[in-house]
Amino acid sequence: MGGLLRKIRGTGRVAEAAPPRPEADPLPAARELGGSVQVRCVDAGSCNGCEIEIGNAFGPVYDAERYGVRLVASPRHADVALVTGPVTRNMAEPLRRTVAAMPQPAIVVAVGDCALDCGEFAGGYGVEGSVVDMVSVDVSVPGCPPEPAAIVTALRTLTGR
Amino acid sequence: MNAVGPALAAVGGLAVAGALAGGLAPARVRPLAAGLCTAGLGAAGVVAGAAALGGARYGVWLPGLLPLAGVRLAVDPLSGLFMAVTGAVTVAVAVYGVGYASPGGGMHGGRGPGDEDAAGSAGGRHAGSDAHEPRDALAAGGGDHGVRSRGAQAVGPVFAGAMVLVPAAGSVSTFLLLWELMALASLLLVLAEHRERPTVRSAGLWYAVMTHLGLVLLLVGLALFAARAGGESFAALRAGAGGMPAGVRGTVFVMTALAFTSKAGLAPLHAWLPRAHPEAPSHVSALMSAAMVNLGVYGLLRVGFDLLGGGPAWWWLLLMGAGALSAVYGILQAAMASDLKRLLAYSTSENLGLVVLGTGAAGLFRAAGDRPLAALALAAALLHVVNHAAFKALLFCAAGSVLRATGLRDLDRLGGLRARMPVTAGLFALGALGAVALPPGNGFVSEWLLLQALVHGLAVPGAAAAVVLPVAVAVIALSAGLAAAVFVKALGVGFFARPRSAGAGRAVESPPAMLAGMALLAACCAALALVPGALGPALTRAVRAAGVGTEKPLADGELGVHLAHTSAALHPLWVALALVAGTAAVAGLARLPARRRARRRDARLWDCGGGAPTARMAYTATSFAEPLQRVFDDVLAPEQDVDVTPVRESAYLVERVRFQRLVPDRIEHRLYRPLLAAVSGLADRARGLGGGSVHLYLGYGLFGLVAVLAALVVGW
Amino acid sequence: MSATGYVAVAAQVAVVAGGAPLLTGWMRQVRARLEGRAGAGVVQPWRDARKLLRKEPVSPTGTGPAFRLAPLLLVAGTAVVAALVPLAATRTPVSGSADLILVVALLALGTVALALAGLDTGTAFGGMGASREMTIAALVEPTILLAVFAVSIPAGSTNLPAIVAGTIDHPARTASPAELLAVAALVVAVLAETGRIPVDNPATHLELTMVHEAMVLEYAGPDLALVELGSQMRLAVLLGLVATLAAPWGVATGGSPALLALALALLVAKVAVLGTALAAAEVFRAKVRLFKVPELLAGSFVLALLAVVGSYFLTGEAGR
Amino acid sequence: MSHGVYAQLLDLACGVFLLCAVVVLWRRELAVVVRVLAVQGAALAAIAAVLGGHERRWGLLVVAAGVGVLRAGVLPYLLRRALDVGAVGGGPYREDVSEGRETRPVVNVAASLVVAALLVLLAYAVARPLVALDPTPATRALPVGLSVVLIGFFALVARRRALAQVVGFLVLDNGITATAFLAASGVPPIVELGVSFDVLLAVLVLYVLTARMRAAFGGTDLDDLRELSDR
Repeated sequence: MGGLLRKIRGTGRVAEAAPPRPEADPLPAARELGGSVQVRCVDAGSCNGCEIEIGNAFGPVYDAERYGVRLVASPRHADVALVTGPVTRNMAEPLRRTVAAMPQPAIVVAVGDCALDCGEFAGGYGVEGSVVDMVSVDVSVPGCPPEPAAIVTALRTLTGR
Repeated sequence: MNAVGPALAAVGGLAVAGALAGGLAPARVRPLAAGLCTAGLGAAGVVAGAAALGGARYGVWLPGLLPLAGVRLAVDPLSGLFMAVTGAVTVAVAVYGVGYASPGGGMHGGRGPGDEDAAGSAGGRHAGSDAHEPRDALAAGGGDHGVRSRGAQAVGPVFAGAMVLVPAAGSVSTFLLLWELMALASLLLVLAEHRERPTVRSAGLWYAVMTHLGLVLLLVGLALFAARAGGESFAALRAGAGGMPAGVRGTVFVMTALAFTSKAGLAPLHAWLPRAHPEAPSHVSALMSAAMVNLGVYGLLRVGFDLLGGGPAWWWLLLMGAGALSAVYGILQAAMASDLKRLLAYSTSENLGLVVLGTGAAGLFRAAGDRPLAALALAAALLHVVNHAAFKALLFCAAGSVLRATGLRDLDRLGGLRARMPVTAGLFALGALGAVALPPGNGFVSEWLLLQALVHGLAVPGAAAAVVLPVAVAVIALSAGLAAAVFVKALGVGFFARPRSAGAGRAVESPPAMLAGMALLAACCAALALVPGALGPALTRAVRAAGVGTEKPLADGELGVHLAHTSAALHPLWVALALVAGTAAVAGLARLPARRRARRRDARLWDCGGGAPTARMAYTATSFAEPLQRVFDDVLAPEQDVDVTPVRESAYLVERVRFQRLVPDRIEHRLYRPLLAAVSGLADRARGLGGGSVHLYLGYGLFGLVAVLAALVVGW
Repeated sequence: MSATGYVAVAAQVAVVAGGAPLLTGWMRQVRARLEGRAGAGVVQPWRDARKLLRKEPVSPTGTGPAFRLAPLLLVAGTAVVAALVPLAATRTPVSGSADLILVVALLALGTVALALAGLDTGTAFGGMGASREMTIAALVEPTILLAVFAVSIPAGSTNLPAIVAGTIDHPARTASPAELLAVAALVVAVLAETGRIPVDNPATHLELTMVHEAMVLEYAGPDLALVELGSQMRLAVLLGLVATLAAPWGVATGGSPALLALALALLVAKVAVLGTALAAAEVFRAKVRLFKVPELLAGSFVLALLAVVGSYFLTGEAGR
Repeated sequence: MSHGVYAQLLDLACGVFLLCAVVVLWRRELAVVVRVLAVQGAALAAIAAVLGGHERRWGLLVVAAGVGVLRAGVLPYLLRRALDVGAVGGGPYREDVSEGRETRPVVNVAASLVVAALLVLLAYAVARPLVALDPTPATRALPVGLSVVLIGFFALVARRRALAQVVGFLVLDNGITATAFLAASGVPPIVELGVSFDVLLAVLVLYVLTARMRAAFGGTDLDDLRELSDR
């Protein structure tokens, strides 16, 4: 315990200074949220590269939580579905159900090139299509994988902080 | 003017009339006629009890009614309390019984899971195997067995009458006579459905043996008492008790206490209870669990406090030990049970354990010389008797409604009844609220009072009190905590969610007579929960009659409960009102921030995206209880059996895994099994003595007679 | 007493209801700082609640009144507790009913309601959460009541204002071993009741380790806001109770409004200190396995029993 | 020292003393248990010091200092070393975790805590007549000493690791010493000295035994000793 305490004192704050607030207009649906966004992640068939970056975005360095974003365990608690990967056949229906399970207003954010246009996996035998084909996407974050900063910026357009 | 005498006469008369009506009336009106008589009898019991509680004393000797000693009745407020409780339960249950025994409903009444061993109800069977359910209505049209039979209908009023009259007995012979009448009548009622289910017979056998062993103990104990006191009327016993040597008094107390605690269903003498209560027709279970077991407590109070005039601390420590054991063990077994009626039966064992714990505490305080505190503890115990009678009768009746509507007692297959039987579900919830000892339920008031008595008991000198009281508080708390888990299970798994079997899916609401009976009980529960203070003066008189203390345990004129000697007070009415007001206020405030009135949307259950969850995925009672079973592994000692069948080609590929788990009643295993084995071993050996020759048997008789005479001659 | 008493009760409820989300926000902030993060700010739980209250309410198919009523009952029960407990003033119109056993039972009522709601959904997670929650609640009960027993011994009553007033009159009581042990036992019980580490992890996303979260997975929108507010209020009330029992100084025993204001300020400070300590401790501890929880609770049970027994054979309390 | 403060201090010391015994049963990590034992030794020394200070018996203060050095310093240090040797000597391929922890005690932890609670109640009931003879703050705390004796004994029964057993033995001995202090305001220094040497000797013997066991069986589970039996 003493060791951990020393470590805490030695490390101090690792969160980087917050970049300026993104200029983009917040979505009409996001205006309702008032600085609080709960996020449910859906991996619709990704290679897990985007998941690692999402993990980093919520880690101490980028600290998405300081803008009022929080990961939750159930789509019922969520305002935002963070969808990654090309949508595989087995995940198509679950993805639609997840979005349907969220209380209105609900927002879908597609993360990564695969989510936007199936990327590397386009035309694969197990791929049903991109996220855009399955559900209506409100915000998209391109990149393969996108940088954590880009994910954080996208989420900040939703929280408005 | 004394209303007790005429009311008691009415009880007797209506019992006889009810028996005649049940035995002779045509099948169509039989349940109605017998039920009306029983209800009237119960009402008369309430009148007699209330009059006695109001302070009327009544005594009569009818020498002509029975040969030898005659019938002697003596009624004081203590008997009044028990008569009133029994009478009130009888009224409600009789009304319920009219509906229960009437034909109709989706299925025939009283049919249970016939092909299942009730003792193994915690096993690994699961919902979804509807083929197991007994579909053929054995007794559907006929009226000649089951609850509608001539016999059952005739015995019912006798049972009720005997129960109401037991507390009125004023002499040993009258008491024993009524006690035995009650035992026999209840035995016949337990056996009412023996043709439908084979398990009934085994339950009946257990009940018969244990109740008669109890009777023998009682007979010997009271006979010893009467012989030493020089008279068999209670007045003579009371007068003679003071001069008896401590050893005799102790013997009398222990023997009668064994019999009475067995009747009250206390561990370790509870074995009959979880068998007989589930197997009896539901309204009989309600009567047994809410009224008959109370008479065990009445016996303890009458003999221990009133007739023997109290005793040394070890008597009461013994009682407290039995009560504590029974409270924890009973509720633990209830937590494991998945048979709804078995669960309720074990819960009876727990609640009576708490009552006896309070009784023991009262005795302990009295022995230490603290009369006001003893009075408080006894008042708490008596209040718990009343509360338990109300909610347990309601719960058993509701369980009977479920059984009648679905043919099921197994919680693992029930579910979804909230939508199909809304009134029954609501009433069960009300009863469960009483049983979990949480405000604003009625059970909370008496457990609070009991805790208050124990907490204030610290002032009592003596190591025993200092050691026992903290343990007693912990025991009550643990049993209350487990009771919450038990009734969340019963209500949440049995009535909420979705039906887990076709039987539960076809349930329909019960007929009005049954609902009316339950509504009566629910009204009693609500009244006891909200204005318990109204019982204050009655409790004071009953406590005084028991000879425990002349002080008032509760302050008069209060709606809530206000201890007379300390600052503690409870106002359940205000708490309930505050909760209701708070709920309404929160509901209103929560709507304010919404900018527009969003309509509540119905959505499919969140299934993790994987297709609608079926009822088989829902938690069952067995799985609900699993964590508790793991925590109390050492106490419960579950038997587990995993059977893996590999495919023929390779031992590494599994074709089938069979998992079975049974939580047996451990006391039964450890105590009764060896005992029964020893008895049957002895019987085997004794078989050599019986050669089949009548002369040999007569010879034994002669030999015995001669031996006794010889012993007399020697002067022993 | 009259007017100030009513004001005191209203103020207690308002402070608990308004401050509970802030307490949670503060604890998350402390945690974030210790983990090197910046944190979302103290008022974030209020932002969450405002947003949730504006969202669309959802009723999953197959759920009934129990599911709808449970969040209301949870919040209402906790509010009643907040009114009863002498957090700021001992002489209030409800102080006659402010019984410690009643307080414990009212909090348990909320747990039971939520467990029933979890079972009402009929999903596997709801049942699992309910089963675990009730298991823990059943085991917490003996500890909490025995601790209640111990703290009630010096005052000779379970009436909370009497206990608090007695301790204010005899400050030496708080340093007696019995009182210290009782408070320690109570703290463990509070951790279990409010589902904090090491008993449960309030921030978990993993269904298999959930206890409380699993029960409420189906709630959305305003219902969820109430469930969260209810559990935040429970934490605040219980921490306030511990603070009031362990360090009752500042609780107004008289009727002056100035004293009442001071008492409320002190209450906020005490609870904030306790919250900081709790949040800091959570950084250092891991959640224990579900079946190790009984060990923890057995330990706290022994502490409570020692507190009761210790008050017999230790004379420490100079007031008696 | 005023009477009130004396009683309060004595009670605090006794409370800590008893609490330590319970914590020894509660925690599984042997390192923590050894640290708790040191705290208990300090509490024992504090009891002696408070008694000595109150009754102005300076000999008792000397004994307190000796007890403090031995039980809060030397013995825990020895145990700590034994523990470290076990951890280091085992190397990376051995089950170090099980050596440093009481992984599966004979009686599980929850049950042993409940047993401890009952033992405390028993001690209280037994000591009552003694307390009644002369109810001073010191004698009133007599059940504390007695309960620690019983709990130490129980730890001996319930624990598997040799080191945990040594700790149980020391807790037992601490309890005996505390009882002596509380009942008779301490024994003559010479007796206390002798007892302390005995204890030291016993610990050293067990220390050697532990090392031998580790060499022979690769662990300190006392049940392994059964293998030495002929049958």
